[in-house]
Parts: sequence; structure tokens; C-alpha cells
Amino acid sequence: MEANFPLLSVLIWLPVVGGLAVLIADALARKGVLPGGGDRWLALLVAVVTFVLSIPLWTGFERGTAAMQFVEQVAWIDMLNSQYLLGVDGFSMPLILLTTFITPLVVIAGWTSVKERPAQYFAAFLILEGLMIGVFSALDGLLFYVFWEAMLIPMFLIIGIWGGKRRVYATLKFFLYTFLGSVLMLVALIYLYLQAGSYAILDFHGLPLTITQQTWIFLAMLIAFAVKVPMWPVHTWLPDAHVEAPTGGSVVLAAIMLKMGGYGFVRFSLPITPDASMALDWLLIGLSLIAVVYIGFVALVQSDMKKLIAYSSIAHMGFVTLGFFIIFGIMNNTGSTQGAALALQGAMVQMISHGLISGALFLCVGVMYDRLHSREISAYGGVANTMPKFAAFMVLFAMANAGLPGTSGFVGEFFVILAAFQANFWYALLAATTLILGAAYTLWLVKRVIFGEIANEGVAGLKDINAREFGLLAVLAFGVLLLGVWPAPLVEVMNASIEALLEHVSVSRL
Amino acid sequence: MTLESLNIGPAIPEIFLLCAICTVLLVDVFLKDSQRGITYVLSMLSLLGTAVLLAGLEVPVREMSFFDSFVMDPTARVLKLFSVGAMAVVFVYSRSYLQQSGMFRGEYFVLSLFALLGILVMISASSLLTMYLGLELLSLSLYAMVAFNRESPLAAEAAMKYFVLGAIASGSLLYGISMIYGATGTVNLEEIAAAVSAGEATLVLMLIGIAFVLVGIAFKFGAVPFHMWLPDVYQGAPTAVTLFIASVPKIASFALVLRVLVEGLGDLFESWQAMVIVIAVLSMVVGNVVAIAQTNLKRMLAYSTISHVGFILVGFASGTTLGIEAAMFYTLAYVIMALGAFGMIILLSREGFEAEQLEDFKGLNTRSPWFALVMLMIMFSMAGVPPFVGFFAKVAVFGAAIDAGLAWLAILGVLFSVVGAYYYLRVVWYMYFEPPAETLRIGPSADLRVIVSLNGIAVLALGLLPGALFALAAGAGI
Amino acid sequence: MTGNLLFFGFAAVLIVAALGVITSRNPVHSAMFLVLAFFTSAALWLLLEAEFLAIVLVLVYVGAVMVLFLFVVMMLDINTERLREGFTRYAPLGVGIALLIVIQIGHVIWFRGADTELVARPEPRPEGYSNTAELGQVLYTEHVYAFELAAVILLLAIVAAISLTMRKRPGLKAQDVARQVAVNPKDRVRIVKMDAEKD
Amino acid sequence: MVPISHYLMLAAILFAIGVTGIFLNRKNVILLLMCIELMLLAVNFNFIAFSRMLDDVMGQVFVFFILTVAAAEAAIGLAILVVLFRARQSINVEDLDTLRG
Amino acid sequence: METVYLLIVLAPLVAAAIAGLAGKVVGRTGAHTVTILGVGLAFVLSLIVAWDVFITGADVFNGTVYTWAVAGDLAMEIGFLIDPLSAMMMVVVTFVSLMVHVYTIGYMHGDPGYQRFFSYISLFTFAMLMLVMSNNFLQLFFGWEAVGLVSYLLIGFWYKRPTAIFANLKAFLVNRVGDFGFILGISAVLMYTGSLDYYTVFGQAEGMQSETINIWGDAQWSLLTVACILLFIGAMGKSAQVPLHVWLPDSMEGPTPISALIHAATMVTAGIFMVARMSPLFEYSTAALSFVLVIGATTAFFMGLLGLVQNDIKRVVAYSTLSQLGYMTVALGASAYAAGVFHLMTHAFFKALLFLAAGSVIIGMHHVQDMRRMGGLRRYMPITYWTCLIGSLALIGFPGMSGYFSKDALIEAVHAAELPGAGYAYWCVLLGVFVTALYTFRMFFMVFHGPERFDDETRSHLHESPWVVTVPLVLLAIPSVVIGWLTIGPLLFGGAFGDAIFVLPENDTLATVAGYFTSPAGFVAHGFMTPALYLAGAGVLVAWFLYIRRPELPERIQDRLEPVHRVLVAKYYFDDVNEKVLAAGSRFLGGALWRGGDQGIIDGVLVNGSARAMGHIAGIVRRAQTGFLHHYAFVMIIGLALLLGWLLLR
Repeated sequence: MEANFPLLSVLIWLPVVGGLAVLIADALARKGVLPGGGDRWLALLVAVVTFVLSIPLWTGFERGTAAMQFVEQVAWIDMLNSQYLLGVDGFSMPLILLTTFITPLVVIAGWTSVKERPAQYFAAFLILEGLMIGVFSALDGLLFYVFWEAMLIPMFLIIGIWGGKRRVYATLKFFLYTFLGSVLMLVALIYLYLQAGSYAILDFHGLPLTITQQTWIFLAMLIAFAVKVPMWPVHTWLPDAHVEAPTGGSVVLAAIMLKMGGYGFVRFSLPITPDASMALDWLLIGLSLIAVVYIGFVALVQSDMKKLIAYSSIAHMGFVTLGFFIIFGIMNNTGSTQGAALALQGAMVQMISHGLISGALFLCVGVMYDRLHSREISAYGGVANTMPKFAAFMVLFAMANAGLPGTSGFVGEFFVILAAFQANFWYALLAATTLILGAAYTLWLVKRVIFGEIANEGVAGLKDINAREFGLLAVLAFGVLLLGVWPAPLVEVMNASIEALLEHVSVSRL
Repeated sequence: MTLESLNIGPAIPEIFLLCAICTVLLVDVFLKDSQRGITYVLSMLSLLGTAVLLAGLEVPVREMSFFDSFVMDPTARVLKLFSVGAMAVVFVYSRSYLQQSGMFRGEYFVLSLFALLGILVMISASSLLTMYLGLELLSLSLYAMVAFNRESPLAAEAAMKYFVLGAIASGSLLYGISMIYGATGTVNLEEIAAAVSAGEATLVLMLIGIAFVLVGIAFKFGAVPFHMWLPDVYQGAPTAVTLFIASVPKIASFALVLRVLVEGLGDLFESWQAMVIVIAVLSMVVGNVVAIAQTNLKRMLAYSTISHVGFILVGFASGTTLGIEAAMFYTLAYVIMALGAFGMIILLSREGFEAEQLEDFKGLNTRSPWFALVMLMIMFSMAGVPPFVGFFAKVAVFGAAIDAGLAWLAILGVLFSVVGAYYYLRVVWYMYFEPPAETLRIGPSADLRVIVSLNGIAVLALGLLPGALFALAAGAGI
Repeated sequence: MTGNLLFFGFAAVLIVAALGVITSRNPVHSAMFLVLAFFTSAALWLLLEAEFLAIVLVLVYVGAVMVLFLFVVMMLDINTERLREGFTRYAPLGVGIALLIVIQIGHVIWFRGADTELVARPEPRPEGYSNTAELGQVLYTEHVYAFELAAVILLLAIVAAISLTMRKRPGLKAQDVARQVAVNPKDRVRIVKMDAEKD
Repeated sequence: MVPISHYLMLAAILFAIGVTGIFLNRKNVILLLMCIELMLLAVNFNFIAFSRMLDDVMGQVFVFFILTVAAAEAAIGLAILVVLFRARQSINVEDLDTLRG
Repeated sequence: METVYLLIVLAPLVAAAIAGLAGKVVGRTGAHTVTILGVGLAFVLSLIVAWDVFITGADVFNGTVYTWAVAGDLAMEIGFLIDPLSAMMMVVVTFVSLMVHVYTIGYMHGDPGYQRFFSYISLFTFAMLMLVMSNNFLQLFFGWEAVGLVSYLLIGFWYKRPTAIFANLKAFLVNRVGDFGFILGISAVLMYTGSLDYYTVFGQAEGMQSETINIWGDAQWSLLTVACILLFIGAMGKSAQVPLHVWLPDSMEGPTPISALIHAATMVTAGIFMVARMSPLFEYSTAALSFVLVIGATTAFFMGLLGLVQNDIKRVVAYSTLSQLGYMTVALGASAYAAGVFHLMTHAFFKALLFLAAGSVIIGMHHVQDMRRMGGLRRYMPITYWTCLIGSLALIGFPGMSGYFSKDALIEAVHAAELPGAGYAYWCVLLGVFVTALYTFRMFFMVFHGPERFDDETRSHLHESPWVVTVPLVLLAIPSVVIGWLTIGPLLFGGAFGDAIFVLPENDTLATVAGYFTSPAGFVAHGFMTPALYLAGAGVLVAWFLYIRRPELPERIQDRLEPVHRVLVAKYYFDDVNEKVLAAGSRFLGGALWRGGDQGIIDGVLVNGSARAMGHIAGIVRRAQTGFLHHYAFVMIIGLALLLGWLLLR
């Protein structure tokens, strides 16, 4: 790969253009110009090529530096001094890879189960992929915001068109909720622009701001990111969106979209407003812990599988935000950045890991839904009898969700709990309740769905997963296990950025 | 008096347009109903000629004509070119609609061109007198156009309401102008500005004048609480007329504010800022909230217009160069979006059927994925979602507001844009999430389809690369 | 003093006439009150030495516009019985608001404007001053642009009024000379050949 | 001579009466048109009074154009009225409530 | 040597993978062959390692296999620590596991999940080895949880049985409660030492003593005590100490080999092992040791009592396991780590033996587990009878048997302890001896002696189990008899554990015991001077009297002591509290938070409420647009008046 090859741009625009191409191919197929059915293959091709192209990001990524890499810079809106500025560091690069990794899986997952307007379905996901990569690679505030918001559109359609019975309610709620959160961030971004004279995020980082300014900016951005993460109490869109979304939608939502909130915290809140972050860390920590505990209990009583997993996602994302905001307490208590680095690492790894696990769990639910067209736990029971292979995967992912060591789910939680203890005993204590609660709701689900006697005729007639589904789940299982057994490569990529961030936040902006 | 002292050069496009109108009028009289296409072509040619002349003008700086009653500057040229272009789009959209509904008469074009002339006059007005005359030229044309479908009781009702309320607004505007005249002794905007800054004006009279003038301006813009005509007119008028009212005259309204408030009364900014803010807030609130309850798309878009006016006024309320540029950007963007939205309604209308109910958009994605996409882009653009042009319009005005220390106004604005997003989303919802109520193919002519498509693409393209539009708006605040 | 007397007299009449316009049940009466109001206004304008406009007001308004009004009133043949109903229930509030506006303006004009030239009593014009001439001098020079615009507006009014009101009514019997001339005997007379009746 | 303020006050009252007429009247649209004429008359008073006060002809020129425009306006208003009457067989203000909400 | 260690760990893992992933391909024979080979290899190599460590006296091996992750400057590694403690554990684990593997061939014969089962137990062996061989907390935790996972899978092996899948969920959750403490303990350790490596941590233990942590209010708690108690909570979960013991009896829902391997011999002793491993930490915290002591004593005595009222053969053994785990814990609390670990080892053999014997009985009885339907089995199953007798004698501490040495040593050690709670603990363990003997021989007599209480149908099928079952019984019986005699000397008093176990001189209770230890035989002789031996004898006698001599008596005693009996049958109401208060409470709380918080307040009031409010307002404002021209005009005029007023009043 040549040094000045615009890799990030290609990663962003290839799926977008590919998505449009799928639409066009479909339109031509309707007119009889092209043979029908090619849209799937085209979509898959685009997704896979995007993934392959993203691998150089990993291999060519220079470890040990926190500087932005693969930077591209083109003038965009001169009047607003906003540029088409892309680049990745240790925070964003793994997330981009996660995105390119998940999308082909989503395409494959929808291969046969999407009957209605498949071309639009695949196109929406491809466009979504491009936009999501854009979010992770944009280094210009306005550009970031454009991607951030534009992403809502394909997701809105995905839930609304291919969703379940209450899809309209769910998708409107999803859109308006996240939109409401985001617009305040826009105000903050504009304000920062007016202060810095440019939209470049790195310029924002160096901006001296008073504590009042910081607080307002922090709060405005907090709403945006908190909704996206989502944090309690602005989480209620997520269960609805997940339940109603088609399988692919749920997967992308859980695996990638939620990560944007977390990403926002490390890219914006912490470095731009470190003092406000420190002053308000109690709030974030409190909300995170509520997410872990409160949502854990709520997840326990869900009767809908997707809802349960959705709530579990909220609880798990609580670890991400917890990890981000305990760093001040840790640095204060221990006087060193070691624990804080652990916390940030934990939060970041948790994001990646949760992407794999929740994606896998939603795929599992999708597998069952494709067969019985129900997401109710009570409609199942004893699935292991008829679908042993599937049951094995399901149990594996459930265990990963419960944070079993050896799976990726463990790494992040472990790090964060270890670190949280250094901030405050009670933080760690409350966070550690996830060991119990997480296991309780996940395994109770498994117990009711997978184990037991065959509950009804529907379950009796289930067919085990086919090769396509097996492949999907196996790939994810491999990822989950690999990250669990050997997270070092991932952690290594992030280390330099985390060190730099910690150094950055420990200097007051006042 | 010589021609040189008149300096008619900068006004040649208007003069050409007037001549062209007369030609169209004359030619049309002698045409049979079946030859009405000639009127259409002639009207388009008039627009083309005007545009060419405008483009050919050399306007390095501010230039005055007709004893300082006509002003030409780069901003004016941009606005005029934009108006003429938008007018052309309106004509394209309207043609098939008029043919279908049996209203394909020459008067539509003549009246539209008169209105356009009024708009051009307003854009170049440098005195309150010419501003008033241009405004009346525009308004009177519009009143007549609303009642254009003589068989429709709704149209007649709308026209009557529009007329009466418009007359009150004109009266108020005139009353205000009289006060300003009394306070400064002149109606020339430059002289007024000079008098104000020199402190020669009687302040209390100016204040009364500003209040009354504001009523007139707010009415023309359709800002709350002077907006009551707007939904009724949008709904009652034939769609082709609504399309026109909703789009091009907003440029004139912008010019009205620019010339009168900013250029003429700029030094009294502190006096009118608060009022503009109040009006802007009310517009954003009422427009966005009431639109939620609408089921008629035209009426919904009317309330949407009201809310957009609120956003435009936020730009003015900031009172800075940045704000005025932002307002101009917003106005231009709005015109593009409004054209597209009403163009879509026209596109879906057929003989004896107006696609003006929300339900009529049900399942559009099944009937025509492409036009559903176009409508989707327009709706999201209006909602202020990137990467469409409407988003940057909002960024511009909020940026200006924050810059002027009105962050709370910006926050209020974004919050209500979220409320507004709901009803735009509802359109998308009907198009994409509902099964189609009918399966008829989309009929109208190729030119309409092409232009609507281009309109939609423009909404996206100007969103992806808004630099050009920003550059156009750049000169406004100077 | 005479000026004062005249002013207050005409002003009183004007206000009464204006009130008459809005309170009359019969639109014809309203129109008549309006005519009265215009006449008194013209008189008051004469006091302000705006002779040209005073004349124009009478000629244009009373002579043309009001006639038009009356014409329409008559033409539409409105059922006056139905109009004999009261004002809206917001009347008191409405009147209150109107009074408020008057008070606001009055407050400015009389109190806050006290130190300005508003209270000045303008001196009479010098001898030989022609209001008409003065207007005429600027109207076609300085204000030629506005003048042309006014012309366009009048043209527009013509076009608009015609396009709105002139129409071919379906039941209307009208002559079409061209068709009469171009008539063909074949269209009018049909020769029917019949077979002879047979028993 | 009377002070200019008297004329202005008279104009204000006239304007108010015109306005009041518009919202007091709920029966007859023609009356609305007449009220509008009253308002314009008030404006003209203002202009002429100021013109006299400032000794500036501009006010009168303005009045001249207002009269012109008002005539055109009346014509169009009446034309609309006729259209309205033909379409609805009524010019009752209270009947004009099809469009609302 | 590192290769050997790796091989020990990986052999069972690879075997498990083959049996599990390629079960269909390799078939039943293939599955058990490969797993037995894997575990057998691990056993042989463990023996070599043990030889190396104990006999040759090789240095302690402490090495890293690979770096798991580096966060900041904290390196987290996977590595092995091979010292006497882990060497001993490796041998025990692999030996018992091997026996169970062989036994399973017979026991699971004909089960459709045959391959899966072998895969699981092999996987378990891997996990357990990872646990004991770890040189750091991370890997310890990994192994800790992994054995929990396999335990979960195996208890729920018959996933169609509602009771089984209930039990496995319960087991996992209760273990998770322990892990909850455990992970906090690790956090506490990390916070102070900045490392997860054993040696680094232990090196700082002494300094950690003076560290305090502020948990509630202004009270300063000793960080070390907090850490140790938290770590011990983990041990309580895994080693089934009160009140986290509730899962163990239910875990008997799993196949019997599992009960032998996991829920008796190895996994449940992980907690004991862990505390022994952490002895350098615990030693510096008297409070933590007291805590351990009291908990262990309570478990030892009160769980033993429950064994008296059980009628299910496996449950009796299970409660016995609980009680014995309590004994080991008591030893830890008394700083007699070596005694605890020693008891761990002997217990592993004889308890595995007892379980397998019970399994053999169950096979013979065609999966009847109720002792009231047995009796007189001696005649039909001689090998089982004799091996079971050996196991029972070892369990009650019959002089000379392995259990005698370990139990007597630890009772003596507790006697010597001076910690707060030591007196209580001593009485508990002492009376526990009587109870142990009573329930053990109650079981023994009910099963093998007395009248035959089963039907003819059963009798016709009743015969001794096949060789794959009996051979492991015999092989396990041998160490059950001799291992104590052979190893007590070096392990307890010969310093064979070397530095692996650290005891402060002032806490060294075993030193007191060493005072009267001269040789194994001498120790046996000394036993006759302690009350424990007589209590055990009394227990056997009472059992004989009640269940052979006067079988009608137990009923009458039961009636006479109805309230006590009820409490015992209800297992002190622990399960009731857990299910009705904790589980139901959680569900209730979850439901309340969901319906009330999420759906009620957040969604209902805030989200949908504001949406509804917006719609409502829209409806109202909309009505202002009446359609009446005069209203429109009116609004405009009001607006004008307000603008005017505001401007003028400003």
C-alpha cells in the first residue's frame, strides 16, 4: 500500500458507492437489463472487499505512537474552515475494523431471511457501513457530525421497513431520541468552532476553556453520547429499537452504533473538557453503575429474547462509560496512570468485545426467529434437543456475555473492575455485581430457551443451523475466543493512544 | 434629466422582463387553448433572457440607478438569479399540473412573471417607496394567483383571507413607513441609515415605525403571530400556486428584511433585535408543534415553512455579518427544498387527484423507489439532518446565533428542530413503512421527472459540498 | 382660530363617518359613510395645503373606487337580512386593543414627542406656491421608476381582475359572428328522403 | 394652524377604527375592504402631515402612489370577492372557515 | 521442563477439543480413548513433575508462557508456578480425573451424550490444571471460572431434566457470588501491589499489612483484611462454605462421575487450594483468619448434621463433602494450611471413592438413589461393598486410614489455635467427628446391610458393576488407605511444601501438633488419647444401634424431635430464603424497575409523555387557527399591540 493511498476514504466511500450500485443493479434487474438476484452477491462482494481493504489499517498501523495515522486532508467548506480531514489512532482503528468485520456477516445473515426488497436492505447496510467508518475516522468536527447524523437515516429505514410489528414506533423513537441527543452536541461543536476558529478536532483538544465553558460543552456532548451508548436514563430507545429491528439491524446497532457513544467520550469529552469531566465524573460513574445494576435487574425479567439482550447491552456499555470516567478518581488516589490506563483499556476492549458478543447473540436470536418467527422466550424451550450445534454456540456466546474468562467478554469487565477498585471500593463492588446479574439473566435465558424438554411442536420441528449460519457463528466465536485468550494485540494497538490521552487529560485546560 | 443620470444599465434585466411580460400577455390573447404551450415557451424564454442579462451584468460594487431608488450589488444579483432560476423550476413543475387540472391559461404565467418582477424590484429597492411598490406588485399578483382556480371555493376563501390580511399588513407597513418618514424626513434607505447614525432621527417615532414595519415584514415572511394566512393559503391555493408562494417570494422577504431592517435600520439593531428574537422563537415553536397535528401535506409544509422562517430570523436576530449570510444561505436552501417538496406533490398528482394528503404518499417506495428517495432526501434536509443542505443551513444560523451570544436561542432552535423532525419523518414513514394504497405508476412528463430528480440531487449535492452556496451567501452581510 | 375650528369640525365628522363605516348594518350605508369620510379627509388635506392630493382623493376614490364598491355591493345582491346580526363576542376586547394602540401612539406623539417639532404649527405656504406643480416636477423625474412601477401595478390589476372575473358561463347565450357567417346550409337543413308510403 | 400632532392623532384614531372594523365585522367581506381603505386613509394622513411638517414633497409623492396602489388593490380585492361569491354564494366572513386547523 | 508443563495442560485440552468438536467423527470409542490418553499423559507427566519436585528437589519453576495483555505498565501473563503445592495438586487432579474417565466408560454406557461427556471432563481437567499451576491471579481466576463453567455444563449434562438445569444455574450463580468477592479481592491486591503475579504480590504482603482503605464513613479498614476476606468469599463459593454452600447438594443432579470428580475431589477444593496458595497474605491478617475459621467450623458441623436426614445416597455423600470442606477450611483458618491441603488430598481419594461407589450402587439399582429402597446389597456387590467400607472408614477417620491422619492433624491444629473463634471451631470439628461417623455408617448400613427393601424386578438385575467401574474403585481404595500413612510425615512436618506455604511463627499451630508427632504409627497411637477417635467410634455404634439393631427407633426420634427434624430437612431454610427472598426479590425488583422505572417514568412520562404532550399542545394551538378571518386579524393586531407596547416600555 502506498504511503499516500487514501485508504480511509476508500473505506468510507466504497461501501456507500457499493450500496448505490446495489440499488442500481436491482433497478436494472427489474427492467430486465441485468439478471436478477445479483444484488446479494454484489453486496457481499463490496462488504468483503471493504473488509479486506481494512486489513492494511491493522497491519500498517504504527504501534507505539498516539499520532493520527492514515491522515487525509482536503479542503471542504472554506467558509466554516471545515476540512475533509480523516485519520485514525488507537481508539478508532479497532472500531473501524470491527465495523468492516461485522458488515459482511450482516449481509450473509440477511441472505435468505430478507424477502422484502432485499436490494434496499443490503444497500442500506452498506451505506450505513460507510457512514459508520466515517464517524470513526473523521477528525473534523463538522464532518464527524455529518457522518454521525447521516447514519441515522439508513438505520431509521432498516428498522422501519424490515422491522417487527411495532417498528414504526420503535424507529421513530430511535431516531428522535438520538437526534435530540445529537443536536445539542452540534451546538457544542459550533461553539468550539467559534472558539478555535476551525472544526479540526485536534484543534479543539488544545483549546483553553474556562470551567463554565467546559461544563456546558461537556453536558451538551454528554447527552449526545449518553443517548448513543446508551446510558441510563436515556436508554429506553434501545430495547424497542432492538426488538423491532431486523436481525442485521440489531447486530449493527448493538455491535457498532452503540460504540459511537463510547468513542465520542474518548474523542471529544475527555480530551476537550478534562476539567469538567473530572468535576462531573461522579455523575457519569453514577449513571454507569445504575446502568450495570438497575439494568441488570431489568434484564432479568424480560420475556423477549431481543429485549433481554438489549438490556444486557446497556448494562455492558455501562462498563465502558465507567471505565472512561473512573480515571480521574484513580489518578487522584494512586497518583499514577497505571490504573487509569487499565480502566481505559478495559473500556475500549469492552467496546470491541461487546461488538462481537452482542452481535453474535442477536444473530443467534435471528437464527431462531427465522425458524419460529417468535422472539418470546416462552415460545422456546429445549432447543438443544433439536439444534445441538446451535445450542453450543448459543451457550458459548451466553457465557461470553456473562464475562467468562477465556472469552472476550471477560477482558473488559475484568480490567474495569480491577481499575474501579482503585477509584473507590464501592464502584468496584457495584460494578462487580454484573458477575452475578449478568450471569443470572443470560444463563436464565439459556436455561429457558436452550435447555429443558422440547417445549412445543415448533421447537420439535426445528432444523439445526445450516452451513451459512454455522460459518457466521463460527467466525464470531473464533473472534470471541481469540480476544479472550489473547487480547494483547488489541490492547497493544491502543496503548499509545491511551497513554497520550491520560497525559492529555491530566493537564488542566483552565 | 438624461439617460446617463438615470443609469438604467443595472435595471436592464427588469426592463427586459417587463417588455417580455407585455409580449407574453399580447401573444397569449391571440392563442387558442391548444396553443397554450407557446405561452409557456415564451415565459421560459423571458426567464432565460432575464437570467442571461443578469449574468451579463457587471456588478463589482454597489451601484445606484433612478435617482437612488434602485440599487444593484452582488448580493442582489445572486438573489435575482436565484429567483429567476427558481421561477423557471416552478414553471416546469406547474405545467403538467395546470394541464391536468384545466387551468393551463396564460394568466398564470403572466401573473407569475409580474410577481417575479415585483420580487426583482424588491431585491433592488433602495427606498421604502420602491420597496412598497415592489411588494405590492408581488402581493397583488399572488392574491390573484391564489384565486386562480375560479371554481374552487377553497381557493377563493384562501385568496380572500390572504388579501384581507395582506392588506392589513400593507397598511401596517405603510403606517410604519410614514412614521419613519416623519422621523427622518426621507424614505431613501441609505439616507435613513445616515440620519439614524447621525442621531437626527426622532427616536420614538422610529420605534413606532419599526414596530409597524416589522408587522408588515413578519407577515410577508409568515412569521408568528402574523402567520395565520399561511396555512390556509398554502392549502387552499392550487398546488402550482402554492409551490410558487412557498418558494420564490421567500427570497423577496429576505431582501425586504435585508434592505429595510439591516441596511436601513441597522443602527437601531438593538431596538428590533429582541422583537425579531421573539418572533423567531414563536415561529419555531408554533410552526414545528402545530405541523405535528396536520394530515394535509400542503398544510403541514405550510407550518414547516413557518418554522423555517423562524430559523431564518434567528440568523437576522444575531445581527452580525455572519448571521445575515447564514440567513441568506438558509433562505436559498429553503427555496430549493420547498421547490422539491411541492414538486413531489405535483409529481404524484393526477387529473382530478391532488396528492396533498399525507396518505397519498403511502407506499411510494414500492411505487417508485427513486422518487421516494428524492422525497426522503428533501424531508431529511428540511429536518436538518446531514448530509443534506438543510443541515448546513441550520449550522450556519445556529453558528451565527452562538457567535452573537445567543446560545440559548440556538439550543431552543435545535430542540424544536427535533420536534419538527417528527413530522418530516412521518412522511418518510408513510412512504417507506406503509403498503401502497394504490399501485398506479407515476405519470407526468419526462421534464418534470428529470427536474424533480435534479432538485433532489441538488439537495444532496449542496449538502455534500455546501461551499458553493456558502460562497454565494457570503456577500450578503456587507 | 378658524383653522382650529375647521380642523376639529372636520375631524369630528371624519371620526363619526369612520365609525359609521364599521357599524352600519347595511353595506350601502357603510359605503356612503366611507364617501363622507373621504370628503372630509379631502377637506382636511386642503387645510394641510395638499390641494392636489385632496382633489385626487375625491376624484379617484369617490369617483371611481367607491363607485366600484357600490357596484359590487349591488351586483352581488347580498341578503341584508342575514347581515343584521351582532358583532363578535370579542368586540369589547377588540375595541380595547384598538384603544390600546391609539393610546400607545398618542402617548408617543403627545408626551414623548413633546420636545420635537411634532407640536410645531407649520407656517402657511408663501404666495404663488403650487402644490400640483411641485409634485409634477418630481413625479416624472426623481420618481420615474416608482411611477413606472405604479403603472405596472395598474396593468397587473387589470390583468388580474379580468382573469378572475371574466368567464364564459355555460348557459350564457352569446353571438359568434364568425360562426354565423361561416354557416353552411348543410348544417342547417337536412333533406330527408322518405319512401312513399305504401299500403 | 393646528399642530401636526393633532393630525397624527387623528390618523391614529382612524387607523384604529379601520383595524377595529376588520375584526369586529364577521358578516360582510365588503366591509373589510372598506376598513382597509380607512387604514390607508390614515396612513395618507400621516404622510401628508409629515410632508407638511418637514416641508418635504416626498410624503405627498408617497401618498400619490399609495392612492394608485390602493385603487389597484381595491380592484383585485373586489375581483376576488366576486370569485368568492360565485364559488360559495356567500360573502359572509363566518362562512369562510373551511380552511382551518 | 516448560514443555512438560505445557503438555500436561494441553493434552487434556486437545483431547477435549477432539472429543467435543469431532465427536461424531471419532465415535464413542475414539472419544474415550483420546481423552483417557490425554489425561493419562497428563497424569504420568504430573507424576514425573511431582517426583522432580518432591524427590529430586528441583527448584521452584516460575515462568511465563505468554503475555496475555499489557495495560499501561501492568503486564498480565499466562504462566506456571510449579512448587510442591501445585505438584501435589496436579497429581491428585490428574489421578482422580483419570480414574473418573475410566469409570465413566461404564457409567455413561449408552448415554447419547457420551462424547460430549468425555469432552467436558477432559476440559475440566485442563481448567483445573490451569488453576493449580497458575503463577498469577489472572490465570487463577481464569481457571477458577473455567472449572465453574464445566461444572455448570456437567450438572446440566442431562439438559432435559428440569431439576438438572435448575441446579446448574443455581450452581453457577452461587459460584458467581463467590467470584464477585474474589474479583474484588484481586482488585484490592492489585491496587496496592500493582501486580497480579504471585511472587510480586507476596513479596509486598508484609507492607500491605499497614495499608488501610476507607470503605464506609471514616473507618479505616485494613486493606489486607479486606482483600483476604474478599478472596475468601471466592473460596466460599467454590468450596461451598456456608452460606454459599447451597449449590453443592443440588449439583448431585449431574452424573455421578461428575460428583466424584468435580463436586468432591477437585473443583470444590479449589477454594482450599487458593487460600493455601495465598497463605503469605492471609497470615498477616488475623481477622481474616478468624473469619475463615468460623465459617469453616460452621460448615463442618452444621452441614454434617444435614447428612443425617438425607435419604438420597448421593446427597448424604454430598453433605459429607460439605462438612469435610468445612474441616479443610477450619485448618486454613488455624494457619494449618498444610493440614488443610493434606486433608484435601486424602479427601480427594476417599470421597471420589465413595462417590464412585455410590455410583456403582446406583448403576446396580438401575438409577434408584433412595436408600430406603436399598439394603443388603453386600451380597450382590462385594467389590463395591468393600471399597465403600474403606472409603467410609477413611472418611470417619478410622485410625491408620488416610482420613484419620489428615483429620486428626487438623483437629489438633485447631485445638492449638488461639485466634478469636478458635474455641467454637474446636467444638464444632470435634462434634463433627461424631456426626460424620453417624451419617456415614447410617448410609453404609442402610445400603449394604439390613433387609432388602427393593422389589424382585430390581433384584433380578442386581449384580456387581463391570470392571471399568470396579477397577477405579479399587485403584482409589488403595490411596484411601495408605496415602495418609505415607505422606503425613513429609507433608505436614517434613517441610515438603517448602516455601509454597507460608506461616508466621506465632501462628504455627502445626508446630504444636508436630510436638507429638514422631512417626505415623506414633500418631495413630496418640489418636487414642484424643476425644475425636472415641467420638467417631460412638458415631458408628449409634448408627449400628439405630439402623441395624433397632431400625424402628429413628422414626420415633424423628417424631420426638419434630422441630429439629423439620429444620434439618429444610436445610436450615437456606434454599427457601434464596428462592423466595433473593431470587423472587430480584425478579420483583427487576419487574418493578422495568415497569415502574423504564416503562412507567422514563418511557411513559418522559419520553412518550413529552411526545404526547407535544401532540396535545399541537392540537390546542391548532385550534387557535379557527379559520375565521376576524380571528386572524385579531391575532395580528394583538401581536402589533404587544410589539408596540414592548418597544415603548423598554
